[in-house]
This record gives sequence, structure tokens and C-alpha cells, in this order.
Amino acid sequence: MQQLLFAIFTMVGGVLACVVYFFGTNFLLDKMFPSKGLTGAQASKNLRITNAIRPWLFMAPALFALTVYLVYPVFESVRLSFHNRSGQQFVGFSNFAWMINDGEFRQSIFNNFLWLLVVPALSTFFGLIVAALTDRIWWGNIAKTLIFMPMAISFVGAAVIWKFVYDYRAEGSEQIGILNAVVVAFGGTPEAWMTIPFWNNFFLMVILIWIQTGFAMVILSAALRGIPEETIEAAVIDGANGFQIFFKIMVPQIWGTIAVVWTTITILVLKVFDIVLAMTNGQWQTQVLANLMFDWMFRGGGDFGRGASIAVVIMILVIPIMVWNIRNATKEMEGH
Amino acid sequence: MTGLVLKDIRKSYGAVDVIHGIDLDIKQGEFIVFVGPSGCGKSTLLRMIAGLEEITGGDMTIDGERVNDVPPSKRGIAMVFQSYALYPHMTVFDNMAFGMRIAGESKEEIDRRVRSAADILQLTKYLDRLPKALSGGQRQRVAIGRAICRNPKVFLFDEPLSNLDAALRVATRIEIAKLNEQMADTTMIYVTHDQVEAMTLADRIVVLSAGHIEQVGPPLELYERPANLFVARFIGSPAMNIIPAKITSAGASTALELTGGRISSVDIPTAASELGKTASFGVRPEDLQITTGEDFLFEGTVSIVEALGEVTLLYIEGLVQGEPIIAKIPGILDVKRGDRVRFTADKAKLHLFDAAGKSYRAS
Amino acid sequence: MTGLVLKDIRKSYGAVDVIHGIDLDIKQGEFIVFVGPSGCGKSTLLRMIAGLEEITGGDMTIDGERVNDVPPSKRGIAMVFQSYALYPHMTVFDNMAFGMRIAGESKEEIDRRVRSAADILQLTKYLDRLPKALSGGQRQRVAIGRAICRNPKVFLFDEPLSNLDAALRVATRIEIAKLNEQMADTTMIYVTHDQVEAMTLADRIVVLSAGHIEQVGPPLELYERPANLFVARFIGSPAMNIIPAKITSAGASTALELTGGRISSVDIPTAASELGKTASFGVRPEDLQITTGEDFLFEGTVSIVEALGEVTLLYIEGLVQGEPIIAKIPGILDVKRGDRVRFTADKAKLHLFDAAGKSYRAS
Amino acid sequence: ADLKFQPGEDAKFNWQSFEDFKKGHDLKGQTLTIFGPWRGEDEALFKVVYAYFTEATGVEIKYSSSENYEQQIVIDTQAGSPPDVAILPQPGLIADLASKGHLTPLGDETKQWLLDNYAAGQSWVDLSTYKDKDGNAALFAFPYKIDVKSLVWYVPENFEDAGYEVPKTMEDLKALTEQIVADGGTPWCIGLGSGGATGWPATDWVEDLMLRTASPETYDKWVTNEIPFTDASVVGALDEFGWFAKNDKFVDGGAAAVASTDFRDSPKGLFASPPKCYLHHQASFIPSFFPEGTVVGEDADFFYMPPYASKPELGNPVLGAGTLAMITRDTPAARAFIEFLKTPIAHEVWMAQTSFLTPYKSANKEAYANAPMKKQGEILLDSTTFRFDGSDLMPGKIGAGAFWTGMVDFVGGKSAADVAGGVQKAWDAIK
Amino acid sequence: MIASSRSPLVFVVHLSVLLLVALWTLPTAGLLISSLRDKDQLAVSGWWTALSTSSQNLTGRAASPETQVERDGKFVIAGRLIEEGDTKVSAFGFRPLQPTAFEAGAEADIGDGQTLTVREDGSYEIVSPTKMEGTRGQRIFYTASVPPRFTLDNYREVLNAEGIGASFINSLTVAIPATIIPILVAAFCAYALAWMPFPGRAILIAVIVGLLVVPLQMSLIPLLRLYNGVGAFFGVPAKTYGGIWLAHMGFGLPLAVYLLRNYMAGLPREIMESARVDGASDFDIFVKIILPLSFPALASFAIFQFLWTWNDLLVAMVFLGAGNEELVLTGRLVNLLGSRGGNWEILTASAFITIVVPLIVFFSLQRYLVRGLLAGSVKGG
Ligand SMILES: Nc1ncnc2c1ncn2[C@@H]1O[C@H](COP(=O)(O)OP(=O)(O)OP(=O)(O)O)[C@@H](O)[C@H]1O
Ligand SMILES: Nc1ncnc2c1ncn2[C@@H]1O[C@H](COP(=O)(O)OP(=O)(O)OP(=O)(O)O)[C@@H](O)[C@H]1O
Ligand SMILES: [Mg+2]
Ligand SMILES: [Mg+2]
Repeated sequence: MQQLLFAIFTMVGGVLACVVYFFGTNFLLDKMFPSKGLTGAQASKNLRITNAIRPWLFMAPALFALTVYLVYPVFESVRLSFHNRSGQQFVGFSNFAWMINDGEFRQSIFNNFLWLLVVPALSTFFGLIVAALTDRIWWGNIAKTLIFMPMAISFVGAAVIWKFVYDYRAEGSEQIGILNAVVVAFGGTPEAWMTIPFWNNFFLMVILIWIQTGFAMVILSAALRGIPEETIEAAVIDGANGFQIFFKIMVPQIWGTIAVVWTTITILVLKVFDIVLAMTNGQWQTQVLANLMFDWMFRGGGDFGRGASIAVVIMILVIPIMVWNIRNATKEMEGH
Repeated sequence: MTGLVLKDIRKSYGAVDVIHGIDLDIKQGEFIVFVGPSGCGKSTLLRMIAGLEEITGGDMTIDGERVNDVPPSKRGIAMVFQSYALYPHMTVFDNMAFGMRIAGESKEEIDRRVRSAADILQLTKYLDRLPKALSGGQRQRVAIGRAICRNPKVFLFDEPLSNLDAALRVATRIEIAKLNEQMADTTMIYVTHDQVEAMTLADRIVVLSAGHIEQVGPPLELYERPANLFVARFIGSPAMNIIPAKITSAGASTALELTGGRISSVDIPTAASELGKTASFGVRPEDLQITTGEDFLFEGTVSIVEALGEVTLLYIEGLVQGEPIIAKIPGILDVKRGDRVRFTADKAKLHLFDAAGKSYRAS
Repeated sequence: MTGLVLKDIRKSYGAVDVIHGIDLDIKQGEFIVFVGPSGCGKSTLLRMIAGLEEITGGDMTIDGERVNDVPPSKRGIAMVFQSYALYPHMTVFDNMAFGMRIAGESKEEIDRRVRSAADILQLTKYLDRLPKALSGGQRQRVAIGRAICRNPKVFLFDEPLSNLDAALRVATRIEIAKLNEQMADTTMIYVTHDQVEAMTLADRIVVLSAGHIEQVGPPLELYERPANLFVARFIGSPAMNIIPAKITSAGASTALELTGGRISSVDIPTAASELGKTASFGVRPEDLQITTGEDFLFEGTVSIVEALGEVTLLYIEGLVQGEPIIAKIPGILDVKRGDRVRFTADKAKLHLFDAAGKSYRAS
Repeated sequence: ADLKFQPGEDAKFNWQSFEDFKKGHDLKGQTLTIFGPWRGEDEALFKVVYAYFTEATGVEIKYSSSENYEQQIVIDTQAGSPPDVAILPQPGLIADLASKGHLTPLGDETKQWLLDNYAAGQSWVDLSTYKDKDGNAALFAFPYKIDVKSLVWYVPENFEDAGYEVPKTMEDLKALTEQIVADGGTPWCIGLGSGGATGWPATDWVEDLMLRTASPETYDKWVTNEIPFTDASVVGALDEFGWFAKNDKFVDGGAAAVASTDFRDSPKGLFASPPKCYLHHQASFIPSFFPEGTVVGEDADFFYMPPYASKPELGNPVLGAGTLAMITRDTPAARAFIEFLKTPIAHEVWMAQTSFLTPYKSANKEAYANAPMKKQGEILLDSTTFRFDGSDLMPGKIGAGAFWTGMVDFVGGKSAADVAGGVQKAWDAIK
Repeated sequence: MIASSRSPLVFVVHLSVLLLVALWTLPTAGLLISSLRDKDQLAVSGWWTALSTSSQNLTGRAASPETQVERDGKFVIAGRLIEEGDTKVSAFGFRPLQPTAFEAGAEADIGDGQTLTVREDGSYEIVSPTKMEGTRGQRIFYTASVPPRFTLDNYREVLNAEGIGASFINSLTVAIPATIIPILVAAFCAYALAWMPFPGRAILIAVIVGLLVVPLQMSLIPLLRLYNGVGAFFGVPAKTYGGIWLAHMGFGLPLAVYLLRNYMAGLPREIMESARVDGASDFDIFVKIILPLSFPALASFAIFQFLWTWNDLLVAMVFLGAGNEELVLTGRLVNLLGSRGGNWEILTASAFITIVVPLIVFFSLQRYLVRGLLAGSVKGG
């Protein structure tokens, strides 16, 4: 009971503090440079001053948080990547030199590219298909909820679920993993899916696709609904069938949103490590950069230098996406 | 060939009946215009013809073949949407070629047909542009071009000009009229809000109201002999002035007592049984003339004068409850607000409707 | 009070000049209408007056105070946007009260003003509705009501009626006219594409083209004495017929040789120096009459007949390169396609422009 | 606090040690944060133990744990917010913490105490001695709670039915293996699956066999890579393991199943009907994964993984694992807690529950909750050599990486030499 | 919809959605069914067989000889192998290698003149001419057809675990403000980036997109060090709820700002201008116009952010600590698994317990994900 009161008190307090900041600073700003009810030169001068200050008031908490929680660690990572395992001694580029020569790192880069190719594409693809198809059926919302559900399952749960799916029992004994059960039912021999090099990467990717499709679906479904119905009807009259309408009329029109979803998932893929950690921990040649970094960072006491240098590589990989977004943002700004 | 036949066509959305049984016979090559107030079901009817809405009841035949269950692309129709509905990601050429590509026409044939349509619509210069780089009028022409390329038996237009500005509207209207001439065998069905479009383009106008047909006929017939009050008020702009009246003597010519007390007579025969009944007396603003004589129809104080140059509109308020009586007098007048003016009108151009709104003349 | 004064107002977006120096003096209480082709800068000018667009050059004063750098809310203006721009999540009442609430007016005052505005616009029934539950015309009225509640010195309208259907447009137009009367002290500036709106509402019309003013004047002056070809063609619908001509004799009255060879004369004086120069001869469609006599202006074959009931439009093609000549004859005519018809016109209603497009009469 | 066993009540407990400790330490009002690997049931058992510490000293204990304790302790020490006492099962990790200067030496007195009081004392001192920041070796950790890994589990009644005897030598064990095959059965259940840690059960096998084929010194050199992984002794041990695991007839499901069968599921074969196997090599914790209701000592039992009769000089080596307590922040309460761990009562209270073994000679064996535990405790006390799990002593990249994967590859068909070569290469890479 | 939707394509659509939904729910369904199963069955048979009666080889043990009674001069031990129910025994044996040697009801000679009979209903009887000795009962192997058995025990076990309730509240205390605060902060920032002109806007947007990729794990140590510094400076604990809210906010902000800015930039400009003419400041516009109009975007982000904070373990462990008082639900459940892991029955049940709250959030916010919020505001809207 006491804990509950405390919880409510902190929650209300925290949210209130945030609200108070925004209202308070704006109240102060308007008090310092009053314009309401006034007219004339003073009022317009004050208004101009407040207009110049206000964006920064609005952004201050966000910029502060971003700086502290993300920008600062980025610089810290870059610094650490040039230091030794305890982060105390400057070692130049030796961490990067080590990296290039490390077979596991090269394996991770290769796997990461596989992930980058497959996961964003398939998540977006399935998300798109689901979003498009469910719009046409009466039980679409139920279907959407079910497909969204993996997003709501905690990571622990997701790992359990897929261990169940991929479970392997020796040939002859009863399979409790559904995949092997299906294989056996069709007369095949059961496989230990997680241990088949190269292909096991794909079995891991399936998990992330399974989770992320819900995300893609929610966002793409909104975009699809924004397509003018008339263009679709026009295509129907033009004689296009369902597939042609979908691929030639609908998809091109929401290309922008598809790109956003794709970007978001791509970035997520670069960061993903928990799936690999839980399912194989990088064994059987399934290592990926984020997990490799995690490994070096924390395993056996941690090698911050090498961990950080891998993090730096991850961040470098995202530069093309960033450039692309800068371009888009400026283009959009011109339109404003 | 029999063209398009609608037989007791009905449409409901769930429990809401939107179309209440439309019977219509459209000959091949005819230009039909649907008019009616917003929400009366024009678009719905057009979309049913196109096959974009399911038909709840009744039969529709094109060239004698029942098409209720034929998909849109097999009905031999083409449609121009109110909102253009161009494919925003395709060039003008691709927009027009899309249907043919889907149908698997040869490259040469596609090229030939698109270019000939572009020629007609003066779009040749813009074939490589995307729709967003076109002005409103050009977009509309592309939409029409896309329809032309389908080489349809029936051409459907849903308020194609409503988003254009005045000058473009006139120009495109003339283009559609020409098109109609060039494609003499093609039936055209056209939905519009615009009086002028309806009057100038139609072979026959179909006036719809709340899901049923009020009157079908050539434009001038509707203008001169509206079958009922609804059509009378709907066709013509500004709308016909309606003055409540009482029939004071029936016969070959009818005498009326108008609200306000003036007695008038119209050259419309009425049965003796109508004597003493209330009626509506109608006269179009453009049929009113200013008079200084004693033989006037009514007299009133001008509340608003709108000089348009070519014509002048006079608004006389207070004569009829709620609405002003409007007179449209050619040229520029020297009438000011507050002036008292007397109006008269050619007897042949007066209208009389019974209490239910039916025209006495229409028989 | 001096009203609104624009002095050499300029606007550029980066390197693109959109407004090229506008000088305009608007008296308090005047109703000014901006017209001009799409993209000429009407909206931009209006938005500069509102303070929504920065002014690149020149001075703007309201009541003698320079307002170039005064934010919108301090200029004493109210604006009705082309696209209503209602707050979708607020009721009609809240939409109208929003500005006053921001200004911190008392509850009673807000209530009083909103109700009075709603009364004027017949919105009292809808005060509790959200915008999405209103029809287009009602939404437009809410937008106007919101502006009224601000009690502005200057009222700005950007094509407020452009998306309404014909009937609604007429009704709302009349409401705006009434409003103008009730708020006699309020200056109104109104942007429109629509001829009729411009002619009926304006005290003065400002014709804009490509960022500069072509002519400013009362509606009928613009109609009767357009200063140049641009205005002549822009005001009036259908547009004035323009026929290339050559001045064959100058003086108090001018003789012309029209394309096609007919000789005509107009009662417009020209200087001797103009002799032999090419000119444009103009006549409005509604000023043309059919004649069977020999004293005709020109003769042509009718290519299209558009019978609107009230008037009939005749299109004569081939006389002038590219465009048909249009005649607008009152009533219903018995002219058919292919008929040869002769036209004449009242000499006082003819127009003549020099090679640069300037009217010879305007001096 | 609530004490599970009331002081003075049960004679099998050394209550005197408790009273003595109580007298010497009064730290009322202080708190002690302990970070440990125990969660779930183990956490509850540990709670019972430290309740006595609280009772004696008045120190309030805040215990926390984490699934990712390994990573958590790195973060906490690195960020400057370590617990007072950390208890960890990984010598490699402890070595790292020591080398970064995060640990407080426990002093010579404790070292002497271990030599005197723990069976095979030198083994424990060696295990607890690490190099500090400056490269000087010191005793940093106190071993507490040990698991014995040199155990082979079986079902006595199945043995009875089939007429098998518990082997006393490795030669016997091999003979028994062949005997079972000859009888139409499958002798072994081996499962290496453990998610991200797949492969580790095989490393226990290899280490156990290593201790039985090579000297403890060789073992020590092996875990520090003073002799390469490719050394004949190591390859020999690998091949010994291969003799058991890579023979399709010897393991349930065939050799292919070994790598992918989960180590938690693997022992269930012992209890199937008909039995899928008769023998299972695993540490003392495995009964938690036996079917519910299995009574150790009756339904299932274990025997000491026997040494080779041909190598009597190696004695009775025991492979084990365990947790070590260390001071990560030097406070009086932390010091007192280490002192508390030296009292017999701190051992006996846990012995009297479950899953706790100790080499502490003064702890009363009778305090063990049941016969099997006592038997395991005796194995520990009787050992002539105790060696900590080698893979835990190796650097994380090897012991929790290359070695594991190598073993997976090994049972997958790779030769012992190839596997050893691969692991050695990985080891070279991190030097 | 379009009239042609009656074509056979519709069936294809239904079918494909059904297939996709099946594929997507199958793994979860497996989890759900598993969580309801008996924990011993979980590991030996596939969850899809849970509904069918399965034939299993089981092992039982007769009561110990101490319970023998003398009857007709013979010594008898009787009892039941299984609870009374639908389970049927078809065969039995007394040697592990011949578990099905005898049919149910048959009399097996188990040596020493003793006989064993197991009947179909699972009752057994050992009859011996002499007094039996020992304390352990005879092992009996039998084959039984076991009907599906479901139990809520797994859930009971998880829910009854000590501290679950407190952890639940802790999780809420973390997740609710960690969802609301970032949304508020991000919304203000997104508005400034979308609609307020100031120098360097485009660069700022790009930087925020770039920050999307910073790996969380990277930040932990520098941040915790910072926390400790700040905590020590002010003499307050370093691990507080405030700290973890801020951490969640920091990590969630880039995506929030990115998504919200995209959405807000799409709102009709005229509404903002209209408000400006009405005299509203940017603050008024934001609070009174933007916020209500951005509801769909706010709701979708709220769903995602809540999911992350609720399901998060790492950030909570690091910034809140792993002590008993502050443990969040995910942490508590993971601890429940015991140090050796592998309690699948607990894993499965707890996965479903944690899923409940996010699903409630999803359902309650889903209805705000409607379109048409802008209806009536602008032409064509
Ligand atoms: N999906 C629908 N569900 C229910 N009612 C509908 C639906 N679609 C249209 N309606 C109703 O059907 C009636 C006819 O609509 P329709 O679009 O045909 O009108 P319209 O004559 O084209 O009007 P407008 O001139 O405004 O385009 C309207 O009253 C409308 O409310
Ligand atoms: N942000 C901008 N950047 C560059 N050019 C612009 C911008 N906004 C408007 N313009 C240009 O300024 C010119 C005037 O635009 P404005 O909107 O004022 O035209 P308008 O007269 O209102 O046209 P319409 O009648 O179509 O509304 C157009 O040519 C337009 O392309
Ligand atoms: Mg319509
Ligand atoms: Mg404009």
C-alpha cells in the first residue's frame, strides 16, 4: 500500500515536473517580454524576441537528454576506441588494426550485411502485405492485432517462443519443436537448426522479422489509408488486377513511408544483439556486430577499447542513412 | 444497338436507401447529364454504371447484355473522376498507357493511341511530365485522355470541371463538346453541379433528387417546361422566383391572386376543380422586365443591386417570406437601393404549379 | 483615418521575384477585390498584408503605423483562408471563441460576441458541432464568423467561396455583401477567381498580373473602360472577342481593317501618328447582335451553339486564328451549326487597343 | 531476523562459532550490499544463511542479482558504484577485476586460514590468488559454496535390473559402456545444448578426463596456456572424450544429437522407459532437472568419475566449480562478512538445506541435509587434488567462446587436432 | 469497396491473411498452450499434441512394503498408479527394458512367487506368498493413454512468487512516466523542428536521425559514471526513478522526435497560421492545436515506448539496480528462473503475464490511431 502511494506520488511528481517546466518557462518568457493585450512597437518587438527564444525553450529538454544520453557516449566511445582494454592508455589505431585481422569481426560484418539485406526488406514487405490485405476484410483488425502481438512480447518471452520452435530432438524421439515436427511429418530428418552455419543466420533473422512486421504494419497501414481511393478505382477501370493495383499503383504512392520504415528497421538491425545473444551467442558463425561489441565490452571483465571500436564501426555504417535523411529533410524544408 | 438501359436500379448502404429505383434508357451516342443537389445520388448512380459500386437491385444492360456482375474493366466504360485520380508516380504518357499495358497491347499500338489522344487534347508537349508538374486544367485533360485511350463504349464523367477556374472551365467544356462530336458513337454520361455545363453539353438532362428521377429531357425543355417545382427551381440561375398564389378563376387561362394582393393571369389551362386552391406562381429572373405602366406583375423595393456589367441583378425583399425576388435585367441600369420598381413579364413565360409542386402545363 | 497603404511592396522567394512593387491606397471601409490569373501573386499579397509572409521590400502602413514588422495578431486583421482552416477538434463555438480566449477576454464578452456573430451568419443551431459535422457552406460561414469575432480593422478573404457549389456560392456571397454593409468601418480585401463575386462585391477591383497591378477601379469602370488588353480579356465572361486590325484612318473616330477584310469604324479618337499601325479591336460577346442587314461587323459560320435557355452562345470559328469568336445573344435562338450569321454591335461598346495592348480610350 | 534453525537447538550445528562471531562484531545500523549469482531458489537459501550474519552483527544486507551478473558487475565496478561484496563463479572475471584494481586483498591471515581449514588447501589458495593492478599477486577471493563436477549419474534400479556394477576405475567404466551396448542398450546421455553457452558440458568432460590423464601441473599450464592447446596431453583428453561422445552406439540419439540436445533435457533419458541411457556425466546441480519427485539416492544416484587404474600416481582428482566472495568496497561490514564465512555455521546452515558443498574440514558433515549431499561432500574432502573448472579459468574469449564452439565442432566430426588448433589460434589472437 | 471484390480473389485474400496470421501466431500459440501444460509434459511432447490423448510410457512405483496387508494368507500391496480419471493403462511391465511385457489386467510373475497385476484403470496389486521386505516400492512401468491435461499451476507459481506485486508496481512506476515524459518532451521538440523557423534546423534533424543508431550498451558505463558523480555531488542516491526515466527518455527520444516531426510537418499549415492570426503564441498553438491533432502519432509512439520500457531489463538493471525493492517485473521473472535457467514452465507463464499490460495499452490506445482527425478543418480534409 505504502509502495503504491509512493509509486503514484513519484509518477505524478515526475510527469508534473516535466509539465511545469514547459508551462513555467513559457509563462516566464511571456512575463518577461509581454505582448498580449499590448499593441504597438514594443509588443511586436517583444513578440519577435519571444519567437526567437521559444524554439530553444521547446527543444531544451530534448537536446539536453540527447546530448547527455547519446552524444556524450558517442564521443566517449570514440575516445575509448583509441585506448586499451581498461580505457586508460592511448593505443592509437591498434584496436582497429586488431579488428580488421579478426576473423570473428569479419564474420560479423558479413552476417550484419546479410541481416541488413534481409530483415528490413522482409519486415517491410510482410508489414506491407498485411497492411494492404487486412484493409479489405472484415476481420482485418483482429488479424492486425495478432500480427502486432509479437511486438508486445518481452524479449525473454520471444526467446522462449523461438527456442520452442527450433527445438531439436534426436532422430527417432518425439520432436517438441514444431519446425522439426513438420519436417519429420513430411518424412525428413530433424535438424538442429541453430547449428547449420550460414543458414542459421536466417533462422535468427526470422525472429526479428516476426517481431518487426508489426511495427512496419502499423505505420504502413496508416500510409495505405492515405492513398486516394480514386486512383485505385481508376486502376480497376483500367483493368488492373489485385497484384497490379498493389504493386503498380499503391506501393509507388507510399514509397516515402516505406523508406521511413525501412530506415528505422535498418537502424534497429544494426543494434540488434539480444536475439543472437539468447539463441546462439554468436556461435556456429552467427555473430553480429552488436553482439560482438557486447561480448568485448562486458565478457570476462570487458575490453572497452575493442568494444568501443566495434561500436564506432556500427555508427559509421549508419552514415549513408544519415546523409540520405539530411537530403530529405532539406528537400522537405524547401517545400515549407 | 440499344445503348445503356437501367431498369429499376436500386442502391442501399446497409439500411440506408440511396437510390430508389431508377429507370432510364440511354441510346448509343447520347450525351446524358445528371444534375441534382448535393447528396442526391448522382455519383452513386455513375459509380454503379462503372461497376465501382455493387447494384443492390434492378438490372443494368449495356448493348443488351446484363452487366450487373461484370467487373468494371469488362464493361467497355471509361471514367473521369472528379479528383482527376491520376497516378501521381507515372508520367502523363504512362498514365494514359496504363490501361493498355495492362491489357497487353503492343508497344506500337499504345504509342499510337496515346499520341493521338494527346494530340486531340494538346498534351503532346507534356507527355514526359509527372502530374504534379501540370496545372489544374492540364491534369484534367490528362484524366480525359486516359479515358479516351480506353476507346470506351460509354464515357463517364463525374464533375470533371468542378476544380478548374472559370476560364479553364469554359475551355475544357468546349473540348468535351468537341470530343462528343468526334466520338459520335460513344455514349457519354456526365455528372455536374454546373448549370451552364448541363445546358450546353447535354442531349438530355436527368434531374435527380433524393435518389429518384424528377424529370428527363432535352435542356431547353427542362428550362421552358419544368415538370415540377423542383426542376423549375433547379434549372436556371438565379433560380426561378416562386410566389405563392391562389387560383381565383380556372379555365383556358387562369387568374391568380398573388401574395401581396396583385391579381394576375397566366395562359395556362386549369381544370375547374382547381378553383380556390393554392398554387405556386413562377417567373424566371431573366424573364422579368421593368415597367412603369400599370399593367405590372408586382412592385417592390430594391434591397440589393448587383451590376455585373452585362446584366444587373435586382433583389427585392419582403414580397415573399424568406427569399428575395430576383430580377435579371440586361445591361447597366440606373436603379439604386431603395428604389421602388415595377416588374412585368411575357405571359408565355410564366409558370404555374399546383400545391404538390406539379406543373399545370406539363400535361 | 488613412486605412491601408502599400508603398512599393515587393516579395521574393530566394531569387524568384513574385511581387514587383505594388502601390495601393485603401481607404477605411472600402471593399477591395484582388483578381488575376492563377499564380499572379494574389494570395502572396494578401498574406503579406496579414503578416504571414515577410515583406521583402517597401512599406506597409495601417492607420498610419508602419506594420512591416508587426506580427499578425497585432495588426488588427482577421483572415478567412481559402481552405477554411478550422480547428477540427473544437466546436463551432470554440473555433470562434479561440482568439478571444487567447486574448483573455471575459467569459461574458466571449459569449456575447460569438452569439452575435453566429446570429448574423445563422450558425446559432450549430454552435456545439464539430466542423466535420457541417456542410461545406456552413464551414465557410464558421470561418467567416471566426474572423468577425476578432472585430478587425481589416478583413482579409482568400477565395472564400471557391469550393462551394453554385447555390451555396450565391447565398454566401450575398451574406458577405450584407456583412460589408453592417461593418461599414471595416476594410475588406477579397481575393477571388470568380467574375461575379468580383463585380458584385467590390468597391474597387485590383487586377493583378505576374506580380504587378494592371488596373485599379470600380467594377463597371473596368468592364466598360478596360485600361488594356489584359484587363479587357480578364473581366467579363465569356472573354471579350479580340480581332487583329489595322488602323486605316485616325482622328476623332478611327477606321479599321479587321482580319478577314471588313472595314469598320469605332468612336474612339486616335492620334494621326497611329495611322497604319496594327491594333486590336475588341467587342464583348454580349454586345454582339445578329443582323441581316449589310452594315455588319463581321460574318461567320457557327461552329457550336450553346443554348442556355436564358441566353444562347454562338461560337464562330475561323475568323481569328486559334480562338473562336463568341456571341452571347439573349433568349432562345433558331440558329443551327453551320449557319452563316452576320453580327453587328453598338459603336459605343467597341474597344480598341494599340499594339502594346493599351487602350486607346483610356486616356 | 527470522532464523530457520534456532541457535542452540540442533547439536549438529556449531552454535559456538556463531556466538563467538556475534561477540566479536557489533556493526549495528550498517548496511552491506552483496551482489551474487544466485537467483530463484538459491537466492532463498542464501537468504537463510545471511540472516545469521544480520542476527550476529546487526548489519542489514541488501542482496541483488542479475541474469547478466557478469556484465552487471563490470558496469558497476567500472562506473564506480560497486557492491560491498561480490560473489562470482568466474575466476577469469575475478582476475580481471583484480587487475583493474577493483578488489581489496584479503590478507595473509585469510590465506593461512584456507590452507589450514580447507581440504586440498593449496588448490584453493591458488584459485583465490590473483595479480593486482601492479602485477603483484595477492589473495583476493574466498571460495564459498562448491560444486563437484566429477560425478556420473545413474539409476540404481536399472543397474540392478541389468546386473551392472558401479565401476571403480576408468577401465571398468569403459568396459561397462561396451557391455551395455552389447546388451542392446545405449550407455550415455550427453547433451551440450545451452543456448548461447552451448558446448560447456563437453568442456567439463574434457577437464575431468584431463585431470585423470595428466598431472595437475599440466592442467594448470593448460588453463594458462603455458602449454599450447595442441599439446599431446590436451589432444589426448579430447580423444578420450571422443571415445565416449563420438560413437553413435554409445550416446543416445547418436553423436549428431550430442551438440544440440539441451543439457537440461539430456538426463531425462535416464528415467525413460525403456531407459534411453544408463549413464550421465554432470555436476552436482543436475538433480534440479530430474523429473519431479525423483529422490536422489534412491531413484537416482551418482558415483565418482573414476580414475584410471593405470595411473595411480594421479590419485583422486576432483573437478569442481564454485563461487568466490570478494570485497569490492572495503567496509567493516564487508570484512566482517568474510570473517563470517570462516565460521562453520555459515557453511552448516546451507549444508542443512540443499545444493551446497564445502571443503571446510571443520564444518560438520552430519549437517548435510541428506545422504547424497554428504556423499558428495566426502568426495570433496577425500580429494587429493581439486581443480576448478578450466574453462572458467581461461580468458572469457576462450573458456566461454572458442573452447565451447570447438567442442561443438568436435562432436560434429572435426578431429581433435583440428579443434585444438582452432582454439589455440583464437588464444593467440587475444594475447 | 469495389464491386469486383466478389471475385475469387477475395478468397485468396482471406486465405493469405489467414496463413500469415497463422504463421505469426503459431509460435505464440505454442507458448500459450505450453504455459498451460503440465511442466513434465512440456519437455517431452510437442505443444500441438496437448489436445490429443497421448500414449505414454510412464514409470510408477508401488507403495512401500510397509503398507502390505495380509489377505487370505497372502500379502498384498494395492494402490493406484494414477489418479482416477480418463487415463487408461494398456500395458505394463516391471523391467525397464520390457515396459510393455504384459497387457493391462494380466498377472505378471515378478519372481519369488510374487505376482503383479495392473488393471486398465491404473490400480495395481502385488500379491506375495511371503511377507515382503524393504522400504522402496516395486517400480512399475506402464503404458497409458493420457488425456490432455491443462493446469494453471505455472501461473499460480509465478504469481505467488514473493515480491511479484511490488515488482509490478515498480515496473509501472518506471514505465508510465518513462512513456509520458519523453512523449511530451519529444512533441515539443518535434513541433519546434517542424514549424518554428530557426537557424540550423535541418542539421539538427539530421543529427537526431543519426543518433537513432547509437547502441544503448555503449552508453551505459559513461552514463552510470555520470550518475554517480551527480549523485555524489548532491548527496543523493545515484539510482533513482528520476534517473531511469531520464535514461529511457534519452534512448527513446530520437525515434520519437523523428516520427512525431514527420507527422506534425504534415499538418495543414493554414490551421497554424489561422491560430497565429488569432493571436496565439507558439506555446498556445502547440498546446491547443498541435497536441490534440497529433493524437494518432502520439498514441502510436506511446505504444512503442511503453512496450520498450515495460519489457526492458537492461536499462532498469543498470540505472535502477537489481535489489529486491527496486526490481522491475522483467527482472523479477528472470530471477524466478533460478540461476541455472531452464524452467520452461515458468518462462512460458511469465512471458504471458508480462504481455498482458502491453496488450491492454495497445488496445486502449489503438482506437486513437484513427484517421479523419483533420476532417472538416480544411477543404479536402
Ligand atoms: N458508403 C456510404 N455509406 C452510407 N451512405 C453513403 C455512402 N456513400 C454515399 N452515401 C450517401 O449516399 C447519398 C448519395 O451520395 P452521392 O455521392 O451519390 O451524392 P452526389 O449526388 O454525388 O452528391 P455530390 O453532388 O455532393 O457529389 C448521400 O446522401 C451520401 O450520404
Ligand atoms: N514558397 C514559395 N517559394 C517560391 N515561389 C513561391 C512560393 N510560394 C508561392 N510562390 C510563387 O509565387 C507566385 C504567386 O503565388 P500565389 O499563391 O500568390 O498566387 P495566387 O495569385 O494566389 O494564385 P492562385 O489564384 O492559384 O491562388 C506563384 O507563381 C508561386 O509559384
Ligand atoms: Mg458526387
Ligand atoms: Mg491563391
